[in-house]
Formats: sequence, C-alpha cells, structure tokens
Amino acid sequence: MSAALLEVEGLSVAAEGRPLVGDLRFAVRSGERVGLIGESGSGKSVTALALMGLLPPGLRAGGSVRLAGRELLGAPEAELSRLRGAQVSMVFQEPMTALNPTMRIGPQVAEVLQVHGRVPDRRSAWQAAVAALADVGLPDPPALARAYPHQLSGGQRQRVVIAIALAGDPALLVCDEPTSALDVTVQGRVLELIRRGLAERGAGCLFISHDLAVVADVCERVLVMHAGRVVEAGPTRRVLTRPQHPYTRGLLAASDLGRTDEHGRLLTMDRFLAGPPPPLTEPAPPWQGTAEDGWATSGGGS
Amino acid sequence: MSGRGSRRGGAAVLVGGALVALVVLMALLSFLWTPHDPTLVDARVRLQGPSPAYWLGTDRFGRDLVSQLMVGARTTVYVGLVAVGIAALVGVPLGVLAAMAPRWLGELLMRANDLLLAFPALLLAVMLAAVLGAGTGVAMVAIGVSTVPSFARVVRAGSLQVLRSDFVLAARAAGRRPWGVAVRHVLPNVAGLVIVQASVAFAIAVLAEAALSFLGFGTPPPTPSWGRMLQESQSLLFTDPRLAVVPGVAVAAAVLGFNLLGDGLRDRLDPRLEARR
Amino acid sequence: MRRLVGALVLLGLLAVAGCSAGAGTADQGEQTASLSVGLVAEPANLDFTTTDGAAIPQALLYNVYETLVKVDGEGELVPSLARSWEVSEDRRTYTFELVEGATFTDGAPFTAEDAVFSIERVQTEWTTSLAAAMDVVESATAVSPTTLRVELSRPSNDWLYRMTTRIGAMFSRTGVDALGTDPVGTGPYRFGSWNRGDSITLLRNDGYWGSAPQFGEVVLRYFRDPTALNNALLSGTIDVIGTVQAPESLEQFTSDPRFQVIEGTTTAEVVLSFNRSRAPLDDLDVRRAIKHAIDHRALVDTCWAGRGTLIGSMVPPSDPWYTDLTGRYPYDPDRARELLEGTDATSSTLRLRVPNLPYAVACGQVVESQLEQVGLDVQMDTLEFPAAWLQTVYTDADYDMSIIAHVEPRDLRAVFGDPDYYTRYGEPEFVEHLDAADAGTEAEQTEQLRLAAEMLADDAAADWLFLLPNLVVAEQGITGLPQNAVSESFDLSALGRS
Amino acid sequence: MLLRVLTRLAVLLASLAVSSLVVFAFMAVLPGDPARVALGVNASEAAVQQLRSDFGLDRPLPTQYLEWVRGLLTLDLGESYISRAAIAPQVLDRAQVTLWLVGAGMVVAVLVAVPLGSLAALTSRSPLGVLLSAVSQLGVAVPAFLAGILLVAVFAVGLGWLPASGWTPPAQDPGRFLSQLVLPASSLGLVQGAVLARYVRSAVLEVLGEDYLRTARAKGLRPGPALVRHGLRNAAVPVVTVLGLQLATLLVGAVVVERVFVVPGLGSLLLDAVANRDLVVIQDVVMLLVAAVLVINFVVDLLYLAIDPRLRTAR
Repeated sequence: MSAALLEVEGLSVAAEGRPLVGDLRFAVRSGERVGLIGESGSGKSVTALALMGLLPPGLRAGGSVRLAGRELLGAPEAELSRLRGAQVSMVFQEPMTALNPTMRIGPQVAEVLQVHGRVPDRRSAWQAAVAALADVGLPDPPALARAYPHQLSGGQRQRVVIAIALAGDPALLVCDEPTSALDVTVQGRVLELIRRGLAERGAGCLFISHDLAVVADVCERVLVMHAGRVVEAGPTRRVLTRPQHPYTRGLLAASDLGRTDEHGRLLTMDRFLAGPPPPLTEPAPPWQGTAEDGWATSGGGS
Repeated sequence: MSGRGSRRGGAAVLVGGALVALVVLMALLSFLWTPHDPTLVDARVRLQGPSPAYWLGTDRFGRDLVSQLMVGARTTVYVGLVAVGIAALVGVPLGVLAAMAPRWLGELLMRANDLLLAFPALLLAVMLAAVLGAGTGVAMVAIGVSTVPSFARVVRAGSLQVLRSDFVLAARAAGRRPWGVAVRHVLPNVAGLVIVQASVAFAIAVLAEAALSFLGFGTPPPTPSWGRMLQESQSLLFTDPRLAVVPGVAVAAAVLGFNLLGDGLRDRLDPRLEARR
Repeated sequence: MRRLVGALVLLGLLAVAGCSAGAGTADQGEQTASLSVGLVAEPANLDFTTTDGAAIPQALLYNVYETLVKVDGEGELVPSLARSWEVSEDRRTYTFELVEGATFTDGAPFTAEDAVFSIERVQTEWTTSLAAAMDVVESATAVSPTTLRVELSRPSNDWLYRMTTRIGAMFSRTGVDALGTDPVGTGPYRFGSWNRGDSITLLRNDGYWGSAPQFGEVVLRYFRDPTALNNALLSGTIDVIGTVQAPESLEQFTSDPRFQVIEGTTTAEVVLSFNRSRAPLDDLDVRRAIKHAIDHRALVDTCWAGRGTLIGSMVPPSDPWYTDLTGRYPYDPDRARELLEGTDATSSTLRLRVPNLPYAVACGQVVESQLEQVGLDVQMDTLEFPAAWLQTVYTDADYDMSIIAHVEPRDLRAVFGDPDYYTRYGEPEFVEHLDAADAGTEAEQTEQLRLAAEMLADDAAADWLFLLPNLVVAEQGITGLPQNAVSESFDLSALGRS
Repeated sequence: MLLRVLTRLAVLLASLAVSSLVVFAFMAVLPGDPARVALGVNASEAAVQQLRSDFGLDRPLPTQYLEWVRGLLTLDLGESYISRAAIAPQVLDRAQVTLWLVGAGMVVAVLVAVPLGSLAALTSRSPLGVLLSAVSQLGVAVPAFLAGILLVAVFAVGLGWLPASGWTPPAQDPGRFLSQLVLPASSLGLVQGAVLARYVRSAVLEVLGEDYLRTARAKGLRPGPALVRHGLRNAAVPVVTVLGLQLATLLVGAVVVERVFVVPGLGSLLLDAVANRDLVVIQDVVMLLVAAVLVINFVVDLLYLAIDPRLRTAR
C-alpha cells in the first residue's frame, strides 16, 4: 500500500460559528482518483476550497489537512502559495468565470509556470503555455493563446482551465464539478482529458460531483457526503451497487430518472431518510474511516 | 454571507437614520420654537461664548447660533427636498421611459441625459444666477437638474433588469399594456433604488448648497443657512473657531447621515438590483 | 490600470507643454526689492477713460499717471506736475507752471502740449460721465512748454479739485493707443505686467523726475475674498493689506507684533439710499421713521467691528463745510413707530437690495433686523456687484432701499444733484445751493454746501450709516503708507521699508 | 470596434452642437445690457450704442450664434468689451492653470483612493477596514472649500510651510509653482479621493469575489500580486467611470477652490465674468467647461475599450 498523498483528518469548516462541514476524514493516494459525491449544498465545494486553503473570507477550517505529510491548515500564506499550482491544483466548476476576462489566454496559462519559476523567461513561458494548450487538445494553440476568454466556447474554456491546472504537474488535482457546466456532448471528452492528464503525471485526484454516472466513470473510490458529513465510503463499485446508507440509496434512486414509487410519483430523497440529518454540532458521525477506505495506519483508523 | 451584509447595512441605516432624523427634527422644531430669533441682531451680545442663554454662543451680529443652526437645518432640508424632488420627478420617468421605449428612443433619451451631465450644479447655478440673480430657488433648481442624470441612469438600469425578469415577461405574455407593466411591476421594483439614490442625492445637495452659499450663489442673507454660516465664520477662523466648527460639523453630520442611510439601504436591497455605476 | 496612469501622465505632459508655451508674462527682472500689496477689486481693464469703477485709479493714479495737482493725506491741494498755479481775479483763468524734466515712460517729454491734449481728450474721447466735470473748461493753451493756461466758462471751485482725480491725469500724446492694456504716464512707477485674475506689477520708473521710490517693484495682488486676503498677509504671501474688508478679523493683527495696523479716514460714505420715486419711501415720514429706527452706533459695532465714523449727511469731517448732524435723527424706535402710523409702509414689503460687497451684506442684515423691530417688513436681496446691482438699482431704480459706499471725494452733486440718478433726489433748491457754492468765494462755498448738507438731512434723502475707515495692515517696518484714503489713488510713491 | 468609436464620436459632436445652442440661448436671455455694463454707470447713451454696433450686439441672434461658433472653431473669440483684451489667449491661459490644478487634484485623488480603497477592501472584515471606511465616509462629508480653508489654516497660517494663496506659472519658477500647487490640489484631491476610495473599495470587493481571482490564487499567486495582476484591471472599469465623472466634478469644483486659494484659473475667470456681466467670456468659459466634460466622457468610453476586451467585439 503506497503512502497517502492527501490525508484529511477531522476537517471542519464553519461560517461564523455555524458549521458547514464536520469532522471529515479521508485520504487520497498518489495516482488514485477519489470521488466525493453529494447534493448541492452538502459541503463538497467548501471542502475542496478548504483543501486548497482558498476559503472565502468569513469561513474557517479546523482539523488537519496534510499533503505529502505537510500540514496545510494554518500554514503561512507564502508556503501555501508555493504549493498551489505546483503540488496541488484545482479545476473549477464554472469555466465562464474562472478565467480573467481582461487577460489573453496564453499569459493566464503561462502565469502558473512563471509563478513557480518553471520557465526562464517570457518567451519560453509563452511556448510552454502554447504546448499546454495543445496538450489539452485545443485547436490552433498559438492563435488561441492570443485570444481573450470571451472568444472561446465553454468547453474550450474548461480545457484552458484544465491546462492551467495541469501545467504545473501537480501531485494532486482537485476537480470541483468540472463538467457540470458543460454540454453533455463535451462532458465525456473533458473527463477523458482529465483522466489522461492524471495518468500521465501519476497524480492523485479528488473528484467532486453530484453526478453519480460521472463519478462511476472516473473514480476508483468514492465518498458520499450529506449535510456536511461523509456518510458512506468505499470502492466505487461497492458503494454504487450495494449502498449501505439510506442517503446513498436515495441518491442512487434519484439518479435513476425513470424510477417511480408505488403511487407513480418520482422518488424524492425524503423517502430514503429517517428524518432530518443530525446537526453537525452533535458528536459521533455514523461513519468512521477504515483501512479498507485507504486509511494509512498513521492516519489513525480507530 | 447575506446575513452579515444586512446586519452591517443595519448599522449604517441606524447611524445614518439617526443623523438624518436629528437634522429633520431640528428643522421641524424650528417652525415651532427656537431659543431666540435667529436673525435678531443684538450689538450687546456680539461674539459671546456658550452660556445658559446662548447654548452655542452668538456670532458677530449677536445672533444666537443654536437658533441659526435650527433654521439652517430647515434650509438644508428644504433645498434638499426640492432638489431631490426635481431630480426624481424628471429622472425616474426618464429612466423608465428610456428602458421601455424602442431601442433608438431609449438611446436618444440616455444621450440627452448624458448631455445634462455636462452641466454640473455649480455651473448651472452660476449660469442661472447670472440670469435670474442668486437665491435659494436658483440653487435648488440647479442642484435638482444636475442630479437628474444619476436618477435616470440608476432607474433605467434597474428597469431593464426588471423588464427582463420572468414575472414581467409573464405579465407581458398575459397581454398587459406597457404602461400597466411600468406602473405595476417596474416602478415598485425600482422604488428601492430610487430611495437609495434620493438619499445619496440629498447628501450631494447639502454639499452643493454649502458650496454655492460659499460662493454667494446660494441662500441669500439673512436667511440662516449652514453654508453661509461657514462662509461668514471664515474671517474669524483664528479668533473664534467655534463659529466655523458649529456649521461645519452640522454639514458633515448631515452629509454623513444621508450617505450612510443610502449605503445601508443599498446593502439591504436585493443585490441583483444593485446598479452598477 | 497601467494605461490609466499613462493617460494621467499624458494629461500632465499636455499641461506642461501648454504652460511652457504660454507662460512667463511676469517680468522677473533683476534682484530688486519688491513689495506686495493685497487689494480687493481687480480692474477689468486699465483704461479709466472709458471704464468706470474705482479699481483702475486705485492702482494707476499718482503711481503711473500723475495729475497737475493732487490731494495730500489731509485732503489739501498740493503741487504735482504743476509746480505752482495762479488763479485770475475773475476766477476763470488758471495758469499752471509745469515741472521741468518730466518724461513719459514711452520716452516722450511731458510738456504743456500734453496737458492740453489730456484736457481736451477728456472732453472728446472719454465716455464716462465723470468727464462732465471738464465741460466747464472753455479752452486750454500751451503758452510755453512749461506754462499752461486754462480758461473756464464760469468760475468753479470744484474744477481744480476735480483735476486731482482721474480726469486730471496727464497722458502722452504718443501713448494712448492701448490704454486698456499698456498705460503710459509720468509717475514714479511704470506699468510692468498684468497677470489677470491675480496681480498687477508696477516697476520703478528709473527716469522719474521726482524722488524715486524705494522699491524696484510693487505687486498689487487681488483677492476677491477678504479672508484669503487676511491669510495671505498672515502667511507672508503679501506685505500689506491695502483695504481691510473684514474688520472683525483685525484682532488677529493688532495682537500680533509682526504687524502694524493703520486706521484713518476716507471719503467713502456708506449710504442707505431711499427710492423717493415710489411708495412708500416717497413719504417723508417713512424715511424719517427709518432713520429713527436705526441704531447707528450698534450698527457700526456689529457690521464693521465698531470701526468707522458716524456722519449725519453726505459730508465727511475732513471737508471744511462739515457740520455734525448725527444728532438730527437720534435712535428712537418709539418715535419711528409713531411716524409710521397711518402710512402704507407698515402694510408693504420694503425691498432692501444690496450689492454683494462685504460691508453692504453685513450692514444690510443689521438694517433689516433693526427695521423689523419697529414693525417694518423688509426683504433683503443680495445682488452681484457690479453688474446686477448696477442694472437693478442704479439703472432701473427697482428698489426701495439700497446700501453702497460712495467713495468719491466731494460727491454731494454726483450722488444727490440729479433727479434721474438712482437716489432720485436733485431738488432744485439743493442744486441751487451747489451751483452757488461752485461759483462763489471760499466762504460762500462753505456756507452753501453746509446748507445743502443740512437740506439732505432734513429731507431724509438717505440715511448715512457711517463713514468707512481707512484700514491698512502691514508688516512692521513698512513706511509711507497712506494714513487716510481721501483721493482715488492708493498712493505707493512714498512706500519704504525701514 | 471602429464602428463603436465612430458612433461615440458622432454622439460627441452632436452633444457639442446641442450644448452650444443651449449655452448661447441661455446667455441670450441674460437680463442687463452688456454694453451698458461694460461702459459703466456714467456712460452716455451714444457711447453705449457705439459699443453695441462695434461688437455686433445689434445683429440678429442667429447671426451672433453662427459668428460665435465660427469663433470657437477658429479659436478667434474676439475681444472682451469689458477687459478690452483678446479672449482666446486669456481663456487658454486660465484653462492651463485649471488643468494643472485639476490634473494634480486627480493625481492626489488616485494616489489616495487606490491604495486606501484596495486596502479597505482587503481588510474589509477587520477593524482596520472599518476604520478606513469610516475615514473615507467622513472625507466625503467635508465640503471641498472647508477642506481648503482648514488646510490653509493649518499649513499656511499655522505652520507657515506653504503659501496660503497665489499662482506662479511652472515655467517661471518651478519650486514656487509646486509649493503653491500643493494646498489647492490637496483640497481638491483629498475630498475627491475619499469619494473615489469608496468606489475603489466596492469595485475591489466585487473583484475579490470573482472566480478568476480564485483561479489566480490556485495557480500559486499570493493575495497581493493576484489582486494587482488580475483584480485591478477588472476593478478599473467601474472606477474609470467614476473617475470620468469626477474629472468633470473637479473641473467645476476647481471654481470653489480657486476662490479659496486665489488661483487665476477658469473658475475665477468665470466668477469675475459673471460679476462683470462679461457676456462673451461667460459664454466661452461655460462652453469650454461643458465641452471638456463631454470630451472626458468620450475618452472614458474609449478607455473602457482599452480596459475590457469583451467590449471591443461586442456589436
């Protein structure tokens, strides 16, 4: 068993004392693709931002997040900045707004290389950017590098975002709903691109989505999140075929669009849950990580 | 996040509202009662410091400062109300019309509106004063007219947003006439914007009145006005700074009050309707 | 953002380019002692032959232009370009002996021919009504280069006195082409430069025939705002305040050892004028009531910081025919109410329309307050000076009361001698007094003018609020400042620094 | 893009034409006979008539208007019948002074507003941010002339560091020019800076919430550089709008400050002209100021195009 690349333990996020995510623990190994699924509002994106250290003002994270053994929470901004883009990158959900509208594409890609001193000068930064754009399968990369974001389609922009995220050859890629804003027709190709990029770099991935099909397609292992807590975890195939937690069953049922209840109505989540989720302030979440779920012994699997 | 925003807006509304209320109350009270006749010249009590009889003392004419301050508040509120009233009465219909009219007409109206921007209050007041002579009326009209463009712009932006919203589309689909839409849907939805803009415009009007009075194009003596009190206090700035401090603080407090009130109200409004200036 | 900064820099560069092209009007000159005097009213142009107003002679008379005779600080006639003069028995022929060696700043010598030219030019070219004072001249002849003879059509005591004012200024026959921008005279200073909106620079006339002034350069700087004027002296931007317009602020100078304050008299009567041509001020009782209702002492105390002299008619104490008439209308509100009873003044609104000059606005507020104490309804309007006031009050006489200081010396006739003048007086009997005074002997003149002044007071032709003081503040050590302002000039010729 | 620029240019020209008509009409109804005023109270009727025909005041209004516009275009504004001096050089001279004042005021405003506003946005949740907001709120509430008077009281009269008033052309004495420029430019700039700072703050706050700034941070840029590289240009769009409006405010606000500091700029020329009913000069100065504002608006529009590439292709 290889050492965990990312170890999350007791991670919680709160907005002014109001908890959003509670006592999260999981790990991602190098080369491993872990899915994090749940409805919108379940705390997935907040978790991703907490890992990156990019929580919006007013939100605070507690617990521990270790990347290759290095503690990220509470680390000085300078150190985090060195890691971001180089060790850990992120693909965002909304390609329309993730790019700076007033800056050409090329410099936006080149920037990540320049920040981390990967290229000696502007010229080679430009060439590297064009190469990175070619790498994500964009047509006519030199011309595209000179374009502004608004001149690109949504799918093209997401490829640019992925190019930026992969340009620094990170060890861990955090993908936050990378295909949700895209047409179904381009989704598959973007997912393939991510998969290939990860494979080429042997990078680990935390893949956040509400779409079970996408997660089933990409991830080897999956965590199910509900109301700020992970309620179930395990190999993708096992979780999706033999869900243990009622919420997971609900998710699965809801994603099966054709299924109706005995009265012919579409199924809703309430049917699968025995009452509202427990408040995050209460202790003892129902699920504890096990070794099977990828917990290194050092992470404490008690 | 929104919880925090509205709470912060709440503090601004509270402080701003209190300052505005103070000014308005002072103005209203001055109709019923002032400690002394604010324009009564009395050589025996020139330049007196604060005392039980004259709480803030007297000016070089022996006039009571508190009374002048109170009646000055009346002038301030009066000028502000009329100026903002003119601006809103012209600017709001103009903005709604420009939003609802055919594209070319809307553009034309906004260009005409931009043209007004080229005539700031001071310039208008100087021109008007040259024609009609300086006075409160001239100042109010000048300030009001020069504030029209900001109302029209804000209202137009807000109206366009309302017009694109689903409920308006539904109303139109249901066959409601444009004017019905304007009155039933657009106006109520931009009312908040107008109130915010009015509050900010009020602050600008207070400042403009002070500047005009300083130049001698504002409220003519002996009618008390904060701007003129400031102007008259100048020559005694070093010997009796109290005369400048009192109206200076009053002007600053009123402007601050209206600005805070406007900002706070803006924060409370639906952020989608926030006008981008 | 980068481009924005670029745009701002560009703006700056444009301004630099523009400035280096257009600036440099002021003459730097060699290192000479310079004095800076702060004044209030800037001239609109420099040509007092066609433009009215006190600002031009204030700057130029006795400094750039000289007259044959001038008045000294006590109001006495003294020689200037005329060394001496003789008056014939019938008092119609004046013979002036002119100084030798005087030259104009354009290089031409000053001769009797120039004097003839100047006098005749008043009659032919001047457009201001002050020129009417020269109508009495029948002929002017150059007997020799240094002897001038002037024949009057009738005896006139007033004429020689008028020759001390701007109409007596001596012009060069070759230097009247650009009077508005380039004045040429024989005075101790020559015109240097004019930075419009800011200052006029006078330079020492090195070819001056008399004793040369001490300062190589005198800068007259103009401040519309009295407080800015005060601050300029306080911060050392100027050395002298020529006329203090905010006497309430004098304390900051009197209590400061760096400064000296000079207080003298002027000939500027602050007149509360009554419009006798329309109701209710056509009623003598109303006018008298107003005079009784005004507490003049309190008025001067409040609006002019107690500085100034109370006068009872249009004659300042410095004139020989002055009599104290201040007791004629004592402050008596009850008497005022009594007089007003039954008149229509109590039921109408009196329009007090004052120019927006410091003393008028300040005193107007006091007048309004005091008149309201006796039950009159007064509405004060402030009119932009000069234009709006001239149009409304002066030309159209659309007013009930106004306040203005008449600064010209010996201006009984100018202000009250014409029924069409804005004061709407010019009673025939009054004009008879003036005419008799002008034609008569010195004793007759004094007697007649005394009667005229009394008649003005009896008729309540106006109310005389007070006589403006001459208030000058200067740095310690500056000498030769005029104690009294009894001429049209701010005389700079004797200025020095000890 | 070219079409857009041309359209704006057409609008500018039309606006200039309309406003010149407005200004002329306004001045035409001015009561008071300018010729009578020019010659003073003592002038004879004949002299007044002479002046009217000399200056063409007796011609029909349309002729006078066209003559005036022609004069404006050829920069030959004739002679003032009050000052008897050529108007164009005088107006241009004064315009330079005002331009310096406004330019310097603008620089002060931007220098104050951009750092202050950005800092206030970055620290919006800390006591420092609240303090900065409060300071700018207070700054907005102070009339410019009051700021000027206070600056004079403290720095000129009290401390004696700087002259209280006056003006020296920069070419004549740069040191003196600068020392005289500091206080008026500051009183113009500080108040406008406070106004601008509030806009900078809200623009930066808005930008700080944008996704692309998060992208920049995810690349490894630190907060400061991320804001400078990605934020300011985007925040500049609303700020430039305000800046354009403020430039107009400053041009006219200079009138008041010129009075306080006795600066011979356009403002004092205008006030003197109004006092003297120097009709032609009022007309010319007002037209110049109006034209300046219109041109500024035009330039602001062009600046948008420079700042935001999205606008270049749109329509």
